[in-house]
Amino acid sequence: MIDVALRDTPLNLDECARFVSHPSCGGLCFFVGNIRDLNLGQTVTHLEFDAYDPMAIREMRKIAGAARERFDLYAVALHHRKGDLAIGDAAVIVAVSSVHRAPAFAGCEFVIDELKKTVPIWKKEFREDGSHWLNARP
Amino acid sequence: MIDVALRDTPLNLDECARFVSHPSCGGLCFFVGNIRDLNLGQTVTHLEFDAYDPMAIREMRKIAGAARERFDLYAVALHHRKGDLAIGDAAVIVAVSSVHRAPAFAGCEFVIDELKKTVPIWKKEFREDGSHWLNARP
Amino acid sequence: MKITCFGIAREIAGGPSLDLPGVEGATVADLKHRLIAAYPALGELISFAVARNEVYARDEEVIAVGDELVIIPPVSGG
Amino acid sequence: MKITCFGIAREIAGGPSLDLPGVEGATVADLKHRLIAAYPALGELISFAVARNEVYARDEEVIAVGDELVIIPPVSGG
Repeated sequence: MIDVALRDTPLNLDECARFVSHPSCGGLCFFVGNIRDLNLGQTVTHLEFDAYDPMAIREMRKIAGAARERFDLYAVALHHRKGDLAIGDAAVIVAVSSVHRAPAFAGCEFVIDELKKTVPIWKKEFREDGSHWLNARP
Repeated sequence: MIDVALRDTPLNLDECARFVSHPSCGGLCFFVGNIRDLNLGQTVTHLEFDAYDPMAIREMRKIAGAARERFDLYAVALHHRKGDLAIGDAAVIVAVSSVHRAPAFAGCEFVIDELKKTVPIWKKEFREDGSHWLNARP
Repeated sequence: MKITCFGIAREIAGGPSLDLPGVEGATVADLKHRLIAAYPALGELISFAVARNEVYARDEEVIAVGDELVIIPPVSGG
Repeated sequence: MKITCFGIAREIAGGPSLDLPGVEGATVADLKHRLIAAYPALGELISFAVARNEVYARDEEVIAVGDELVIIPPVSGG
């Protein structure tokens, strides 16, 4: 089972937990990526997320499906935020469930690592000294 | 920051998330250990958890402290249930926060692995064909 | 042909899309070269990819009439 | 001396604690041998540890008057 979302409203950890829970699963692993107040030593005021929605959702589904197969997961929920985010807001939640705990950890980490490589979502960071798109320039 | 609990009431993921969240932390990782309906192919009806409370809490604090130091975590919440549990109930929640995600995953997995080795809590499994304490006999 | 832009590519193009003539029949590799020629700042990025119909396009793919083309600068989600 | 029992040890002892005389001054290793002699089923477990004052006790530690002793069968939390 796979649940993918890309929303401009706050993400909900319990919603993801309910989706992945199942009587056959002993291990649930979650990753929550929050907006930090500092990046590379600079104070961040807020962030703006841009997304190519239909392709982002496709790529998120691909990653969730690959994780399910590779780690024998029961369910994967992958929710990403877009729009304007404040410090402390959750930008992404990954939730996975599995019979045992080791594949749950490995599968959850795989999903967030892959998301950061391929999903067409872009972060613009606003700092006191200006703003810039992250990872864009050398 | 460390928050350890051993309770006979349901555990709460959001409570753990609130405890570990901090503006400096970009990565939160959670593990939830739920009661499964099957163990070694046998249908489980419910479980009973026995705990040596004061020592269990001491050991949980030790593990949380070791994880914080070893993985440079900001906060660790470690909540364990005791008493009678039904299928699907959460027996344990581990929540950790860190500036970056890799130590959050590693620290969270360390905590649950160590808990299963040293914390004086015991599970009695009730199945259709009888009951027994897990891990006790060869 | 209209090419949609996101993130820093939108700032480089000066809007949510740009128009490049005669792209139909070209390969994705050709398209990238022509994009860099028209918008040199794209060449200053760490990298950029092209999505064709919502999927990452390989350099050797040939662009057809009606394709949805999107410039994908280095992603930074999560 | 009263020794508290948890999990399967409680079933082996037939209650929440057992009483073993003359344990003061003995080492933890001695105590374990005497426990197995008195309750052979303890020797059939995968292993068991002894906690002294809420901490795992090493075999060479000497038991003192007033110590809180607890039999710790293999743990299975989580």
